[in-house]
Amino acid sequence: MNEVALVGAGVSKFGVRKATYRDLIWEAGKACFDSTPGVRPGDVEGLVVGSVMPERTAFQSHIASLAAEALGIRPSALSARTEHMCASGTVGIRYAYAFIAAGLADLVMVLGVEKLNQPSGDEAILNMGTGVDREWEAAFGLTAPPCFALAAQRHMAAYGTSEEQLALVGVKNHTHATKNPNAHFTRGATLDQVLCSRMISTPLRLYMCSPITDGAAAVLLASGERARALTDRPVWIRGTGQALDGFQLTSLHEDYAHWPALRRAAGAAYRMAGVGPADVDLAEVHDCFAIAELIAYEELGFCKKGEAGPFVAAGRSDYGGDVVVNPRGGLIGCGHPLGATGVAQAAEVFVQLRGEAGARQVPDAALGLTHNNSGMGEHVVMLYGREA
Amino acid sequence: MNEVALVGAGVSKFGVRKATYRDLIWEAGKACFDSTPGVRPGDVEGLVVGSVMPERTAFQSHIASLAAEALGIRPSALSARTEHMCASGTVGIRYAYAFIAAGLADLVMVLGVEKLNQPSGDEAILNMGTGVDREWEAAFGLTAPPCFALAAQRHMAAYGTSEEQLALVGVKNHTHATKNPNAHFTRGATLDQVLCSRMISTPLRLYMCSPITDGAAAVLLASGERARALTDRPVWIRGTGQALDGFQLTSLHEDYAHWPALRRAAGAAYRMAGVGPADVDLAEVHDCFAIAELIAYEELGFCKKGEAGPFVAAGRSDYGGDVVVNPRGGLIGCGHPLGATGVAQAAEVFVQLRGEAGARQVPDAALGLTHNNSGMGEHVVMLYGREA
Amino acid sequence: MSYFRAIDPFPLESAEQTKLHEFYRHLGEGRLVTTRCAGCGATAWPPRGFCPACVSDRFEWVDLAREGTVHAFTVQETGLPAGFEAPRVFAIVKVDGHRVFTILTGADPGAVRVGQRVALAPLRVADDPTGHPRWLPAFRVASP
Amino acid sequence: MSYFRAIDPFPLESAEQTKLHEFYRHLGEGRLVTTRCAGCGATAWPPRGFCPACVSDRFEWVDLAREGTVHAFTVQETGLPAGFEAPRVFAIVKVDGHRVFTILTGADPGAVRVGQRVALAPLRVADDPTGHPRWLPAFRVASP
Ligand SMILES: [Zn+2]
Ligand SMILES: [Zn+2]
Repeated sequence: MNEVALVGAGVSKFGVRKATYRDLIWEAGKACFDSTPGVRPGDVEGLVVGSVMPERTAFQSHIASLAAEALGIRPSALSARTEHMCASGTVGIRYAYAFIAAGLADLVMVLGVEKLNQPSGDEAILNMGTGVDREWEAAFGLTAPPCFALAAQRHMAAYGTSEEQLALVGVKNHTHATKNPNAHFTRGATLDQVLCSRMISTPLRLYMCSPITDGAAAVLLASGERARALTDRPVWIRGTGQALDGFQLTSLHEDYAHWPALRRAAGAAYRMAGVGPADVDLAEVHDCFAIAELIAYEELGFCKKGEAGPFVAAGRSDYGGDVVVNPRGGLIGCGHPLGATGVAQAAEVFVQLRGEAGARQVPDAALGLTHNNSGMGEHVVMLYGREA
Repeated sequence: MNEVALVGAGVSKFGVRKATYRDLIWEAGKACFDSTPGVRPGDVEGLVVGSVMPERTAFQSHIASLAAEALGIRPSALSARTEHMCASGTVGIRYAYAFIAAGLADLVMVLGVEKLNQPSGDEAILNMGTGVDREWEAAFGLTAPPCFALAAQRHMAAYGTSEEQLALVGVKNHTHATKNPNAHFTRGATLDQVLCSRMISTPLRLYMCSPITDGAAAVLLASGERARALTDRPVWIRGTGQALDGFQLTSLHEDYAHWPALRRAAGAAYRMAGVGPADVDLAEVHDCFAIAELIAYEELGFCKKGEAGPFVAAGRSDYGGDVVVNPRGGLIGCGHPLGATGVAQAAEVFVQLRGEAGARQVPDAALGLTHNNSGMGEHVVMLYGREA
Repeated sequence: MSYFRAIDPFPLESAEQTKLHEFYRHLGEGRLVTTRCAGCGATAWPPRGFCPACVSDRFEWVDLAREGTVHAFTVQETGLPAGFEAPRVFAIVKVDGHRVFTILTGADPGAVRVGQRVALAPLRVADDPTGHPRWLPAFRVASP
Repeated sequence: MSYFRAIDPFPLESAEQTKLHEFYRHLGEGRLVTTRCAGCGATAWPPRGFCPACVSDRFEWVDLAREGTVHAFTVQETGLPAGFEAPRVFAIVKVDGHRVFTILTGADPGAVRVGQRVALAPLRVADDPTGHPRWLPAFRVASP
């Protein structure tokens, strides 16, 4: 299997954007090419685009070809759009990764893009119901918040996790986002603000939830040889794992605070990389809701089962702690443009492992992890290292 | 790079179906497992689903996870949905192929599914406009037929291709479909019927066009070692190529009867397999419209540029000719449930190369090709062989 | 030119539209049924037309109890999709050993408790575009 | 509960919605403009906010001719999406060396020929949901 590395990365401004899908693709694509002066659009052999619902919000499918045209890429090896709800971007990275690892391509761009705030705000929420089972779940009006609320209820009941501990995830990530000019929110949040924000689904309050965000992100993946020719600081893909327990809520572990699929996905990635949770310097975890970040600490092995509340309260997931979680602000602070999220996480790991993260730099970051869920029973983990 | 083979395949009945996405997934999934008694859902390590517009027709995204749940597959290595308009299924096969070739998985199902005839017939046509550029093309009411009509106009003007030669593609494929009980149309068509069918977009008439079809198909891909353990007749992936010239009509070759991207995609696949067009016994080409099959003969190298009309008229693309094109009936006879099409083509090659195609068996078929376009400038080619 | 189409959030439930239509017909009559595999006898929830255990697609319909207990719940107060009213009690209800996802209707959201008994209360929603009536398997707090 | 939403087949053209809004404003005034890259001077069709040649995202608007010639065409007689009337003449028109995809309005479909001269005839379509007027770059057969 060939080595594979990130050699470039760029993100658009995230937020409620006055922009089309194409505008966002241009913005992230340009940022990515600007990070890699040795690569022009004509050099790129393949393009994979992670995107969930252009069919609904822009009445547009076939978004990979649209993006190739917009960026002037003429794929000669690989062209695809990937969708796996909130994990779509990382699933796209894995497509490009496998192609390069198998020796089928040498230089592939992966771009994630979503324009959710369109055509109208309340249609945007309705559209989010496409992520759960239409017939048995979405028909009742289910979207993501009540799903994760079930996990939060259970985590509080079983382990004594407090509303304040949930809120501290929101505080941390909103605070991190103040150092990220591309974040959706850049004003930070205090504990009081989070605890007094309006209730979405008990016990999850507004500032414990990721917003509905537009944005795009892009990374360039290269084979080992090409990567070394393009940069003296490639960021290597060291491991990956994906696992599913099930799709419907009623197929998952009976205890909604247990996410065995995440444990399996992380285990596969750690084994492949030959590392363990203690080796991780920074982790971009999928804090679609504060409870997801807490359970991720546990299933990723950063702390024991049930101890995530005290872990965040002690600052162990912040600068100066065991592992810096979500330095760019996470989904809560940066926003969550579905297809773009996994790619933006990879872009963050890229700048962190190269020491280019500026005010939010994690000191001496050598190993970075990204995690996405697309439901409590569906997880994907990537490990990136400064060394091959 | 590891060897990769098909070890199982199955298709649903194609047509205007009284069925949900899930019903179609069950039908194709069962047919595929029935073809591979050594594999049960619990053995499958990954699932890739090709599907274009469940977001529009069933208000459902996240269709890969829905399919995994429906079939009782718990992915431990790989889960993804792929979309590339009419090429979505084959793009899914390439995802699974790369994963296995890189050594990241050993047994992966690829399923394609589309329920287009929903919620209403005229919305189905409107939805097809999502395949072209919304802003610069679909806004005018453009869907696929006028695009391919431009190619047909040009082919007729440049090479003297006749309306009758176009019609003979329809006759051949409708006739082939009479031997395929899963085809959308099974009554055949005469030359008169095709030439007298109603005009869709000059010069393409109804029977020269693929219909709007519901259906699903599934194949199982395995690594070489696993494949040999599961069957004594694996069908090997020998080569693959994908290439794009552009997305918008105005970015393609000025002569719409020239499809250089198909020539490049085919060239890559032939080189990888170490074969040439003369070695191909059967070809499942993307006859979304009759003109596409004619131009495919030329760009795939079955005949010289401009000679496709006489080629079909002489029976050289039928049983007893140079190469049997579209033995299952093609998109024109079988129908074109977008995401399912590429997978159904692979399923046909699977039964043909194993000698299990019954009344439509291509004698002594050893090398099979599949081709999809998702626009005149976007092509993907696969080569499958009886021998590794 | 501008025109409108329904964005229909409900399933298509008729025999013209789904293999599982009998489920909905029974639900409209006040019965909660599900599938039992004709191959291996496994009972599933939700109903299914394919059995992963024995790869059979033959099944028969069997009745489930019309009562169950709350296994987990949450009350959504804001951010519901257009057309769905808050507060809304989403719940997982245990019925004959199966977990059933549902909403609890007619409940005081502040009084719902894990372990509480609830009863099937089929919810009639908008007819489908062909005029076919549609039902969802909702529950309500059981009378004491 | 059942309700309706627009399925809007037209682009969002206002400054609130797209970086290319000036194109549409000019079109409404009868001008066909496109982008010229501020980095390398390349003129594109359709307009673009990013130049693949020099990776610049700065551009200025330049006028194109209001006449062109038919490079290719077809007449769609049936199977048009709901809301679009048949017969419909889809065409590629050459304007200042660029190929422009469009429809020909007011033409006798049987009389259209490759090489024929056509003139810009901006087509007003439905306003967007905020009431902003919208235009598409259609052409008509030029007067002799
Ligand atoms: Zn069974
Ligand atoms: Zn330039």
